[in-house]
Amino acid sequence: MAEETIIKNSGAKLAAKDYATDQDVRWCPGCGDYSILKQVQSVFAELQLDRDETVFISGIGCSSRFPYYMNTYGMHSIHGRAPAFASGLRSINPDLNVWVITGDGDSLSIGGNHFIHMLRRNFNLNVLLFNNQIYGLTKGQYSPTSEKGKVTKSTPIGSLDHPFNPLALSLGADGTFIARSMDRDPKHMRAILLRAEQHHGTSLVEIYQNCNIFNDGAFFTFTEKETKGDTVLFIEQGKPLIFGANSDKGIKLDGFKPVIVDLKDTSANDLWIHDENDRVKASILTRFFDDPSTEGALPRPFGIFYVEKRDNYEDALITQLNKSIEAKGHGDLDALLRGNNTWEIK
Amino acid sequence: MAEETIIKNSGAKLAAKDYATDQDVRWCPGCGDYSILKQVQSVFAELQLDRDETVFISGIGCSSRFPYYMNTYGMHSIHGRAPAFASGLRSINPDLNVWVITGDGDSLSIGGNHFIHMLRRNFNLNVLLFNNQIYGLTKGQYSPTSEKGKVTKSTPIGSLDHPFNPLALSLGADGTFIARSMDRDPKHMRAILLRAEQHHGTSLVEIYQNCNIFNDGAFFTFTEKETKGDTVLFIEQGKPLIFGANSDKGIKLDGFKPVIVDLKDTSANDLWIHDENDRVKASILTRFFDDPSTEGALPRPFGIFYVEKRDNYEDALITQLNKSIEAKGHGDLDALLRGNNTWEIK
Amino acid sequence: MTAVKEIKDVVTILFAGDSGDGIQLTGGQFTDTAALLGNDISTFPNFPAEIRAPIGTVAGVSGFQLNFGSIEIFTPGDQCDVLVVMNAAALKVNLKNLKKGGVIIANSTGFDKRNLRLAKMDEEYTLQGDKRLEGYKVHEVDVTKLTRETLENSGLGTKAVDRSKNMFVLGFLYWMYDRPLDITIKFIEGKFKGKQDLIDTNIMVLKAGFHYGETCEAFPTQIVVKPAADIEKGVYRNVIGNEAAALALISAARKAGLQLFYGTYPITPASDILHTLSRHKNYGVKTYQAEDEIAAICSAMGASYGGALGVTASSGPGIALKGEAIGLAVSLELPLVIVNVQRGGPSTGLPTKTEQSDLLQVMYGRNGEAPVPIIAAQSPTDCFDAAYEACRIAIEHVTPVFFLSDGYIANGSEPWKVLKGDALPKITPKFAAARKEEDAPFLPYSRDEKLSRPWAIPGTKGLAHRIGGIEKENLTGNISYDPDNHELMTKLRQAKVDKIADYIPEQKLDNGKEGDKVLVLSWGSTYGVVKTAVKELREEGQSIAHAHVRYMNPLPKNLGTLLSKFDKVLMPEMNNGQFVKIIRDKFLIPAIPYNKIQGLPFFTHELKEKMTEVLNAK
Amino acid sequence: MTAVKEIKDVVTILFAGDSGDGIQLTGGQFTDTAALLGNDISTFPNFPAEIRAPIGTVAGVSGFQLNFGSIEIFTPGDQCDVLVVMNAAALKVNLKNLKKGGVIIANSTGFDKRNLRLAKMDEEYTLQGDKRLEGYKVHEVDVTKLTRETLENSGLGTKAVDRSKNMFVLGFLYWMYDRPLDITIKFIEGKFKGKQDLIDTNIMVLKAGFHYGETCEAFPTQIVVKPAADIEKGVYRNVIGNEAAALALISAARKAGLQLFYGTYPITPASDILHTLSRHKNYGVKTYQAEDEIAAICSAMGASYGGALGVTASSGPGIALKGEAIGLAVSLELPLVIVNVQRGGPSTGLPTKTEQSDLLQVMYGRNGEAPVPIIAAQSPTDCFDAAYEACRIAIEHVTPVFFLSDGYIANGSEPWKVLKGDALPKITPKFAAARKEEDAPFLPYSRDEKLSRPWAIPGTKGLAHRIGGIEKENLTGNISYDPDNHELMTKLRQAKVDKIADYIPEQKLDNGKEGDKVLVLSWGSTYGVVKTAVKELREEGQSIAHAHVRYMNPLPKNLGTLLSKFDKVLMPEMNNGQFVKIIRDKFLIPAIPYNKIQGLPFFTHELKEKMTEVLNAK
Ligand SMILES: Cc1ncc(C[n+]2csc(CCOP(=O)(O)OP(=O)(O)O)c2C)c(N)n1
Ligand SMILES: Cc1ncc(C[n+]2csc(CCOP(=O)(O)OP(=O)(O)O)c2C)c(N)n1
Ligand code: SF4
Ligand code: SF4
Ligand SMILES: [Mg+2]
Ligand SMILES: [Mg+2]
Repeated sequence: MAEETIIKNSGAKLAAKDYATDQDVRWCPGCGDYSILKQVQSVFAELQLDRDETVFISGIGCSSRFPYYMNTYGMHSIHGRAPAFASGLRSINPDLNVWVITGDGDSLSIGGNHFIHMLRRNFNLNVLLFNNQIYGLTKGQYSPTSEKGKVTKSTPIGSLDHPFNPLALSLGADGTFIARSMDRDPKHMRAILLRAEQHHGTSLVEIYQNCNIFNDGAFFTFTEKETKGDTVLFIEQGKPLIFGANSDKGIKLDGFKPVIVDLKDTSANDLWIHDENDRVKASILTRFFDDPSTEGALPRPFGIFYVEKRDNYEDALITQLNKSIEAKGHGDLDALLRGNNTWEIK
Repeated sequence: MAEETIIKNSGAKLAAKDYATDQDVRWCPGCGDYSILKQVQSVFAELQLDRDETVFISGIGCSSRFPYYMNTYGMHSIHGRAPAFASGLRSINPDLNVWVITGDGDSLSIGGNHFIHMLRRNFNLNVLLFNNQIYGLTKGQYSPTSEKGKVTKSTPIGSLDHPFNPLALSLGADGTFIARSMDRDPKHMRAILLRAEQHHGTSLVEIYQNCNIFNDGAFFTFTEKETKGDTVLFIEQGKPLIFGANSDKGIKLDGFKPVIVDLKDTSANDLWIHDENDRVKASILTRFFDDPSTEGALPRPFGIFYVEKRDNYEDALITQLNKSIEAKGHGDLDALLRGNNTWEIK
Repeated sequence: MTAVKEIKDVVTILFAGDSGDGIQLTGGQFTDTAALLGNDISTFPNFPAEIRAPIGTVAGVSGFQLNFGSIEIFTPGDQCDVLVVMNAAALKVNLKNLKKGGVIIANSTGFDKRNLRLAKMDEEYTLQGDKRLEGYKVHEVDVTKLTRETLENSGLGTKAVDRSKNMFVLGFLYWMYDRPLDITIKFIEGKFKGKQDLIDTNIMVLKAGFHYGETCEAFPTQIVVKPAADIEKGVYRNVIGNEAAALALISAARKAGLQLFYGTYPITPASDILHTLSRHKNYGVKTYQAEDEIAAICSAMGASYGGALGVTASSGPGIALKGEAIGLAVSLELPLVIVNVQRGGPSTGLPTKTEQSDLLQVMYGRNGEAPVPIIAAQSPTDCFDAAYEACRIAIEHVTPVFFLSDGYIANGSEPWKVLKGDALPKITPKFAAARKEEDAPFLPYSRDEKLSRPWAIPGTKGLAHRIGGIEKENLTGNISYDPDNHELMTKLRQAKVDKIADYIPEQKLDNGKEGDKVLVLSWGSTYGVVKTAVKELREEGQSIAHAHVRYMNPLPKNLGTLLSKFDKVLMPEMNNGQFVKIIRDKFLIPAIPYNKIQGLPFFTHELKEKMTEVLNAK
Repeated sequence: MTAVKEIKDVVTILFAGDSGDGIQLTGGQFTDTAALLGNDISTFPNFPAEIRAPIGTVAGVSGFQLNFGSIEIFTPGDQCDVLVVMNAAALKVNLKNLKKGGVIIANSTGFDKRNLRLAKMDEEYTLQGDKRLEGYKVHEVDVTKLTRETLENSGLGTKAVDRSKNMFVLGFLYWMYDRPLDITIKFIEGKFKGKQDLIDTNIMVLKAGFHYGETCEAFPTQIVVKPAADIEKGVYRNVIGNEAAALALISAARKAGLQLFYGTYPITPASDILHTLSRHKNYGVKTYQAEDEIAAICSAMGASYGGALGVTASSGPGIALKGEAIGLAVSLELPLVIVNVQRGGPSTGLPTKTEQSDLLQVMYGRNGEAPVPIIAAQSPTDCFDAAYEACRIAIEHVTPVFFLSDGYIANGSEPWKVLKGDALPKITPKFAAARKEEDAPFLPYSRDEKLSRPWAIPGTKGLAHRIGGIEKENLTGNISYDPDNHELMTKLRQAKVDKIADYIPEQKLDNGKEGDKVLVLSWGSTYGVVKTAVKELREEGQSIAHAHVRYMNPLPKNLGTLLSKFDKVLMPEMNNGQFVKIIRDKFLIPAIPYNKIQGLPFFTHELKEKMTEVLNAK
């Protein structure tokens, strides 16, 4: 696709900034959204994706302002419904490269139903879920990913709901590409975005994103140098699960139970080898979801948890339609209007 | 609770029929819904549940007519929203015994979002999901649980969507009680209903239900004597996974991969022992979801897949409220109206 | 025995029985035969809400009313001449629908103890003993027994045998009304293709019914209804309203050179449009059964955004759910057709019954100032024209449009003169052309003489742009919070809808003339019955006229002037008075509402009574 | 230097600056001080849509307008006397809001090159060089520099120092308007409790600003606005509209002896009600942040069904989503309060701006015939009374009720005479009593003199019954498809809502008298400004009267008669004409719409112009 695109763009190579619009970016200074925008623009430049063949569709939220900043086609729709718009669009034009941009409230609160149905139908979309564990745009209420006990504008003495585990939910909804990245690690994000763009099906990328106004530092244990080493587990296909500031710790499976081992005592060969095609392993990995401050907490995995090849809806739709035309012939309008039973009045 | 109820009912013991209303039951003759109704009434009689302390809430669908036939309080609400009504009701009166009745379309199509949020919040509800893999009330369109390729009124040349695996989805949504039963095995249903009623949290019971008008026989491989033996796996806590017409087959785990073994070759001790408190095992079990007609298909499990103890929302709500009253005193209306900053005009 | 033949202009038959009795099929066959013989016809099926309510109960009664004649017909008839009842419950429910002195044909077995009990009637009841039936012509026919006897040696089980008893009734009625059997025989052959035993037995029973008529002494007279003389010459077919709407959508997309994308969620009585469309994939139709109504409309908007004709459909409760998204469609200004097949409300209401009670919802049921054009169909065949027109306006004016139908015309059928695709009006989408870098910047919210904006579809070179639901700057479409811009855009969106009035026909009188004393102003599915009532009153010499509105928003430009030509305006509606609110507001005339809210269409006699009352009032 | 003191009746100040400049807080403090000194006040905060738009840009400008006086005040004022601007963008946006010849107080550092660039202004711009400012009194104060100098030795970082510059401005204005500092000092002590350094520095800066006023030669005159004489004696507090609504909900539940359950989903500008309620759990308030608006209303209905006061709230788009469920509420006939804090539409529209454009949505935005009573608040304090009244009607008439507010009054504030709980009207829920087996069967759809049905809550002995959204049989509530029953129930539901007219006050004139030439008929948040305009015109001798409607459905019984007493009826609305449609329909009078659709309230002068035009027209 990249090559063809360059030709379409009449040979002129596009830089990241060519994917930016002339609109002022209106996120709060310091918001994690900026870095995600930048990475997406870079990846677009890297792949030389065609601006006129690309559509960004979002719901409502700070994150959902994203399409205004991409010099492509874009639709800022209504709260939670971006997947539904994308499904119709892909169904009638599968040549378009469609990206869905959504927040944790947008996708998992009001939009939860469309989210899970999109995953099971496996439309070919790249979905970036900006998870900041808060409602940013409405000025700081807790979200379905906020930890229990969260103090926010709407929960001044602490929230009561058990939060979703977005990746476990996605796996339960039969998602075919499930990944996690973070705003503060551009390199990692780049790698994940490239893979997401390759996947033919719904590529779900959860991105931990700092809302420095209403939920500052929610992910700092995972994103800041001081703590990251011991709390983050980068998972890579075919590689053993190793982490730690000095890459000195690993994960082994004791039956179904993942345990942290010291690499001084255990050889890397005995560690859990990441296999992104193994759904059971992926489901255990998604459950590495401990509060990092608890004693013996498992590290939080980042990377691609699970990939599966499965027909996507729009391809099946088009195949069925073509088969139907093959079988019955391209519908004749007059025949349709005439129907099967006529009579004549003379 | 049972004992107290009997007293409330002034000592008169209620029979199953005392839980029936005077309204004509209007399902199609032969519909699987009848047997579920009967079992629920029997279980109510068995536990002597108080009619006036019980509320059945349903959405819309054939199955959702259920409340009209239970001589308790009941609300036949709108399509897909029963969990939301139930959440409000439980929040303001946690003494009520609330049952949610829903269909596969009601709960997993239009109601999917409320369904997953109910599970994560873990309201104390008994949820009976009548899965007939079809929209009955609207006369036979495919549903989110219909197998791919299903020929229905709305898909005359076959459906295209990959169906949900309802129990995998429920587990992904952090459900705390996940079970499956079937309309044609009253004994099994009774056992599951009793456990569901005991569980303090959202008890999700998927019931395979035959719609003999629009999807007749969808589950016959699992429900009819001729085939049941080899296709159904009844799972029981602490027991090995054994099945087969002559109980001659078992399930073993090869790594994470469940395999069918012949009990002639393998001892029951080496089989997978069912542990309903193990989420990883439960998640593998929910994935026993093969088309039973495929070669080497795993049997379909029935029983309680997973149980977890977790706070439910309404208890936490009430605790928080009480704590707040303890801390600040029972709110004084005059103080509220006065606020913190006043001045006097003389 | 050769029967005497009596000639009649018009006959109304009501078939009624248990939902399992094949009533709809029997009615449908009689309809087809009548149509093929050149009668004018109109039908009204009336189902129970349950899929299969318990057999034999009042709740389970299904009805099919057919009006056919040698004169022009606009309604399924008020009360029927002949009431066919397959069981006691059917009589209990429908006796009130039979004309005084009419004929009852009753299936004896349907009045046995079991059936009487199920119908909650006295077990000792007999037709002969029923005082209320005095003055009616009651014919008991033991259909069940006769059918069984006919198929005694067929080898079929009793269940299968009993299932064909409707063919006996049909054959009998064919005899009564002097109709040939061949059309139904052809139908049977098609339906049971490959199952020769069923073909044979059904035909046997059909013929047995016919012969029973010939032989039985009870009916010395056959009734003849000649082909309708006034019907335009040509080739005809029968069409059900929902089917007609589906055909219109396919045709409009075809004529506009667009893909048709139909995003919907099943709901009675709209689902049959989905069912029809899904059988026409080879016409390039993409149907999408979404997870709910919101996803349905949003998927259709996604398709429209991509350059297809996006259509979504539902009935009242589902339309309510779409309100927020319709607001977005207004703001985005994209073509979109929203079909509302109305049913009885509020809430779940009366799902299988008809009502016109969503007019105000479709007019106003969204936040903010969000005007949407509305077109209402007036009959089953008009579902084609009105839906086609809705598509035309949506595409050419680049706007969401409501197409309003209701359960009555959606399920009813009429003969329809076969159209050629060439005869359909052209539809021209207004796609924005690709641009080169040196071209002036693209302005997605610039407007043409219709005040509509260009349809700029993704994939077009040089048109990359962003749209959304926040207020947009005029021309550029960028987000704008500017106060004056908001006022301007609000007025532009309204003006664009108002402007459609320049592109639609003026309001005409359907009957009568300016200066008549009373104008009856109707809309939607009441057309046929209002037309009939006015026609009859005019024939009686009354000064009454009739105008029927199909363009509900914007209203035809001349409507106000037209209304001012009459002393009184009477507005019958199957709701508690909705269009009348709009008319009174717009034109400040004391239009008189007349309402029926029974989930049922008006009867001609009800209307005539009301009209007479208004005519006679000072 | 002792300044001369000048006495004024009323002063309007507009504070404007970057969202990060603490504008709302500054305005709020000045308001509190003015209130405590006994001025009458009215405020209007005006936020940008972004959380933190890029600093210094036009998009990031936040404003707070305050009108205070020794006379009665009903609006935040049209244009201001004093415009305080913290940066160039703030001046750019707000110059048009300053009276000709008014005072500008500008922060010099806010006009440096960086800020000019951010405001997209010429980098060479100077206030002195700006021709447009001729005739204004411009005072540059280098607030940033002065603040930094004040805190030179405080040890605080620059960021923290700069954050307190709003205190300098506040101190300066306190001097200008001869106000004491103690109220704000108390506030600072509370806000920074435990952080003594911040308390000290903020107070230092506040005082520095005050002293700067004293010392600086530029302002020889202090302006004195005396306490308002006409204000009723008593204890007052300040209250914001949304806060008042929240207090009303708690109070109504308390007075009715019910739990309050508030099920909602956040949306601007309704969320603050949730925020306020969630701080009052010790009043037995249960707040529930649902997954979406549909779950929110359904959870509230579940709570109502269980015997609590169920309330749900949203703004336009969310209300649209609730339409289907509201239909069920109508059908179930349960108490429910639906709060709609309106904002600019359609679709996402102008989320932080105000509009009255949901009236028709709340009136008609549901399928079927589904009437719902509607009550609209007229001012921030009236949000209390109107919301309380909505609760009363919901509970006593056992019905869903809409409470309409809008962004303007929801965020605006007013002094409010402190109420005692005892003074609030009683609210009596109509719970059905428990029954014994030998009692007559319970009839959930029987009705009392209000035509309302009993509230039969689960857990009550002997009342087990089933309700739902399908049409119900009169009295029993069982499912019924009977045509006549449906008509009866539809009419009963309507009659029940209409009946409320017997339990609400008759419509009164707010000003003027019957027989005046023009009646201005307003509703909702336009109250204050219409009142002011009419008052001024009457003072000028014009024959103009004013009536303000709060009961939008049903309308007061005497409204039609009242309207007929005037030659002309003028209806100003912040929409494209909605209430005017209802009035024209009901009373067939040529009411004249006057509309502003700018996301902003009317100005007095705009209204006076229009009123004068109508007065002068033939
Ligand atoms: C129908 C509807 N309901 C509510 C809102 C208000 N709203 C806007 S964004 C939002 C949530 C934002 O949270 P999230 O999706 O996490 O995005 P973020 O701002 O954190 O990026 C809400 C509740 C709306 N715009 N529309
Ligand atoms: C808002 C809304 N949309 C659609 C419908 C139509 N409808 C009623 S039931 C139903 C689906 C029924 O399927 P399911 O939940 O599986 O129940 P079943 O009838 O199979 O028991 C649908 C689509 C409705 N009543 N309301
Ligand atoms: S509120 Fe939070 S998420 Fe929104 S723009 Fe600001 S920092 Fe980013
Ligand atoms: S349609 Fe199917 S699910 Fe519905 S009542 Fe009939 S058999 Fe049961
Ligand atoms: Mg968020
Ligand atoms: Mg179903």
